Amino acid sequence: MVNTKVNLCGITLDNPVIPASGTFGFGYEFADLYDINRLGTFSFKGTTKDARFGNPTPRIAEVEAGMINSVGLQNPGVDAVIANELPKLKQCFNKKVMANVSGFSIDDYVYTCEKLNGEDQIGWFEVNISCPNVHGGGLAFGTSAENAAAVTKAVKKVTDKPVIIKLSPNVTDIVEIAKACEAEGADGISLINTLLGMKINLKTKKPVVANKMGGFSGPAIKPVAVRMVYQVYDAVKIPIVGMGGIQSAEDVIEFMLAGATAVQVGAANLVNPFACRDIINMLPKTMEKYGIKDLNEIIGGAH
Amino acid sequence: MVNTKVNLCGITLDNPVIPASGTFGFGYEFADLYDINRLGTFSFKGTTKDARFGNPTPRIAEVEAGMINSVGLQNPGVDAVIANELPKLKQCFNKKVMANVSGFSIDDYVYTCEKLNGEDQIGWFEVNISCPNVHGGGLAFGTSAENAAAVTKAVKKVTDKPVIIKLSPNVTDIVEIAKACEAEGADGISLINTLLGMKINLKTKKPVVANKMGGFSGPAIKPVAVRMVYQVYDAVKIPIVGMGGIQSAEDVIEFMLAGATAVQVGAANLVNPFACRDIINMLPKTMEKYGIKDLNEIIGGAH
Amino acid sequence: MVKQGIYKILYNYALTDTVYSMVLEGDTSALIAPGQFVNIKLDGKFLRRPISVCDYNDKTITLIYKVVGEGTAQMSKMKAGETLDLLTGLGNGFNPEVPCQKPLLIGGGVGIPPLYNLCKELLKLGKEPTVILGFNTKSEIFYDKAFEMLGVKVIITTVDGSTGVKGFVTDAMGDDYDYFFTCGPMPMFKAIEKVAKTSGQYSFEERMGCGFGACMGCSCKTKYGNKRICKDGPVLYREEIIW
Amino acid sequence: MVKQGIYKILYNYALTDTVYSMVLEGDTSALIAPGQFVNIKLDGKFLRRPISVCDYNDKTITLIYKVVGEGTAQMSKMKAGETLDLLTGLGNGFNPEVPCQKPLLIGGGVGIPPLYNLCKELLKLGKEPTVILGFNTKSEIFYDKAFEMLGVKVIITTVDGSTGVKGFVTDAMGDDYDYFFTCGPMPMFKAIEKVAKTSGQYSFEERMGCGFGACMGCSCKTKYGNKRICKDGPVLYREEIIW
Repeated sequence: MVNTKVNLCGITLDNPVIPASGTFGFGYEFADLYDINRLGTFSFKGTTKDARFGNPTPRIAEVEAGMINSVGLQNPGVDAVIANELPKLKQCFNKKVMANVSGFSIDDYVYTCEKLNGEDQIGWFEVNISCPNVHGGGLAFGTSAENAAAVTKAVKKVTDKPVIIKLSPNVTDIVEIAKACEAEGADGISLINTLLGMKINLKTKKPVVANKMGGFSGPAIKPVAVRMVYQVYDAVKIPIVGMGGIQSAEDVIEFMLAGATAVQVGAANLVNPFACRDIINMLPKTMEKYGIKDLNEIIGGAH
Repeated sequence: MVNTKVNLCGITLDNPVIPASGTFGFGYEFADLYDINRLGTFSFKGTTKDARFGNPTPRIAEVEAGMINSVGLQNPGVDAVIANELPKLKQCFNKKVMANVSGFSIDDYVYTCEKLNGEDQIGWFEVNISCPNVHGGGLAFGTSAENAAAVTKAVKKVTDKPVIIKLSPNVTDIVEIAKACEAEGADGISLINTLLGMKINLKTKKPVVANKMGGFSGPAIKPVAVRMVYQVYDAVKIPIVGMGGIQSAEDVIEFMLAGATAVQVGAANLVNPFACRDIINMLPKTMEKYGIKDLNEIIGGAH
Repeated sequence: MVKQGIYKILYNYALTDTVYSMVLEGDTSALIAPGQFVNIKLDGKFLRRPISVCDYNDKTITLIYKVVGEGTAQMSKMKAGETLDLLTGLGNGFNPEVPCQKPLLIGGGVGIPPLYNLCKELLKLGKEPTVILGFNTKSEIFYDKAFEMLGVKVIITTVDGSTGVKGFVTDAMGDDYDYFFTCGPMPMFKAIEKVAKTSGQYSFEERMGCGFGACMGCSCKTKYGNKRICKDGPVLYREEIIW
Repeated sequence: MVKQGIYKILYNYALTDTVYSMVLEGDTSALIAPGQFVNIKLDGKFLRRPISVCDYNDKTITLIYKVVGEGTAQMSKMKAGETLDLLTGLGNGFNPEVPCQKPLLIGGGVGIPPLYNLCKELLKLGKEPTVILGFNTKSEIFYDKAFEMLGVKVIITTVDGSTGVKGFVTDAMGDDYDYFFTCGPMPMFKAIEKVAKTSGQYSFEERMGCGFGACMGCSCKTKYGNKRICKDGPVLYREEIIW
């Protein structure tokens, strides 16, 4: 018997596999497909102060070994999340959920986190300071250590739940930003968010997605993600949630060797709604194949 | 009849296809395989002041839709390039070649460019300020606008040949760096160099390449490259040499629509030594398919 | 409910220069309405390809698809006996149980296939559908005979007049109908919207990420809130659509 | 000179649990020496897989490969009639025309195959080779019969003694030889280097990028400057190697 349990900021996960925000809605729609309590947890759809429709369509482009999306944080707003989404989730999920929040000002983040802080279902905040799709400030937080630190500090003041800061990979120095968040009390770092990418349609001769650029994810970006997890692990003491192109139990192990305590699965969910279940099913056998008895032993093992 | 001729910094290329530095040696070894005069030109192996063996092996890892290399600028040094390599090239190549140069200090760049400046075979300098493999300063030039500008300024002083600065994509703001180079007189911008990536071997539980991280290239990185070419095209007036995952005539057109005047083919050469010849052969037919009579008409067409 | 499964190709053949018919064998239990679609994983492609279901029974699914890019070109080269990984039961299909007796089924090009199973369902409900199939030209015509064999009236329109009514589907609509169902390109929808005199259902296309409601890639605004083409659609009622 | 071509699989079958033999039909004109290799493009893999040539004639190439990862596993599932994209004529192979009469050919595991064609070449030159084949255990043994059919003396060593000489290849070398050629794992090379009494040629392995000298991925230092395992090697003379 292998051990797949890991501890993420004081909460035990049965396994380190977490569907990434924006690929699993608010969870309950997936409960028809399989028992979502098998997941470590999941990160719910990025939630903002006000409801947002997001960007114009087309929002999706396929690229080699990945995809580009420019959804633009479509969500019903924090009040509707509390009133409608969390109660529906409660019907089918008895674990703590990760609350992914986004904002366009520090006040936005504070407002949304304060509102959600009272919800018992929420185990962690995952503060997205990196979504590349939204114009007007959303980009800036994730690309400077000062702004990343300022968001961390403000959010930490309004919640006692663990705060995980989700970093953008579109930066010169990911380590500096991770350290700045840690210094302001971040309880964890999750990375990487999507790379900023573009695809041009040769027939129309224009970018495929209406918003021109979008977030690039999928197996194509895994080497960048593994590298950044590895770099950040060397620099901070708080746990890392690794992600970027994970689609197999092998990938989970690779990210944990790089330094991740838990991992998120994003784009793979969109190709196969059973992806996380399948990865969790394969995990014990894959651990045995590589001589791993306890996942906790391999965190950062490649260093 | 379609027109594939483009003008790169005052020199006409028969077509915009250029094997990228580090994937075509000094050219003459490929002359056995096909007539390399069919190329637009090629960028020769990154040359430094002194001879370098480069990094320890293994230097190569395969990843999804791409590869990681940490060759570490192996080259015979500028004196041997002039004494041995360029004369061999002259036997089989009657066009101007692009001289790719690297350095670890501004004096290094100046030394190497000054030495090469007298060589008639050289049409352009391509100044690599971004190779992520070399410790000790090589990284820094490409990741700050100030340092990029300083290299540009210094090199421009010692040559009248066009100077193209090759940028690193591992930065927060590629546009700022491109503009800084243009302001100091750069005649062109080439991008993108490799992304910094890592792969971990699950059996050994350590990074695959001896140097841990390496330069990640191949079709996987194309969306990042297209995006950066698009962004830089909006910001500078000098021509752009686009690259990153190009492996077909369609890819050439996509980069030119994004804003490239010419393109480089890198990793694809390592999978197929005939890749550039094949792309050049397919270009006219592909242009016809998309209703393109003259490549010059589509440069920046996606904007 | 979404199901994933492996399906064996029984037939895969060309109906026209670019339109193919593929019959797949496997679990069809997730299909519950006409106008639903399947999402197909192809080797070497990251995202699945959504293809509307033309017809299905308890053992097979018939897909009719047009070669429009690399993915569908790859499909067209597959042989009987090869297998495909499908998600089935996707989308909120046509609702044939609306009050009507003489519905019009209006299909344009590759929008035609999902109307076939719909037509069968309407006939089962005792309704008397008329089918209008719009094409550019004679050589593109497909599935007209299949509809005729169901015993319904089939009107063909071609833009160049090479067969049937010259012009667009709207030139053949007349006014002897009490409801309509349509699937086809957006310009056709806009033309129908201008002249249609009854309620109806439109089946939309949008570039999708997942096809099952997770990614919000294909959202649209309706009079009753945001909807996902892939999950809340692809069929929307005329009354809710914002044009 | 490097050539690219499409090759048809004539045979592909297991020799042991993990070692396979594949015979390919196509242009073999680029092969000019034993110990060269081919580089194989596989669907879904970015880099090619270098595999040493076991034997070739004017119509076919025989490759013997071990399943060590996804790529070789994929190869092992291919069937006769399928095709592969190969680069051929890669590498600077063994030089059999060195002065010697009684050379030793020392192969360890999947290092054995390139010695087969070398053995044939040496016989053609009138030399009297002895072949030492090293394995871990009996079940891993392959190609011993093939060598025997060439009429040469074959000595098998197994680490566990289940067949032949118990121990390593060096336990069977003796001193009745005037040259050696070897291919196998690095620990075997180091053991040979310690005991070998003559000149010889070593065929090296390194993780390669291109396989034809372009990328400098497999460089090594030698007493006579930097060499590329893929192009200047894979065979190096004992005298130039820096251990």
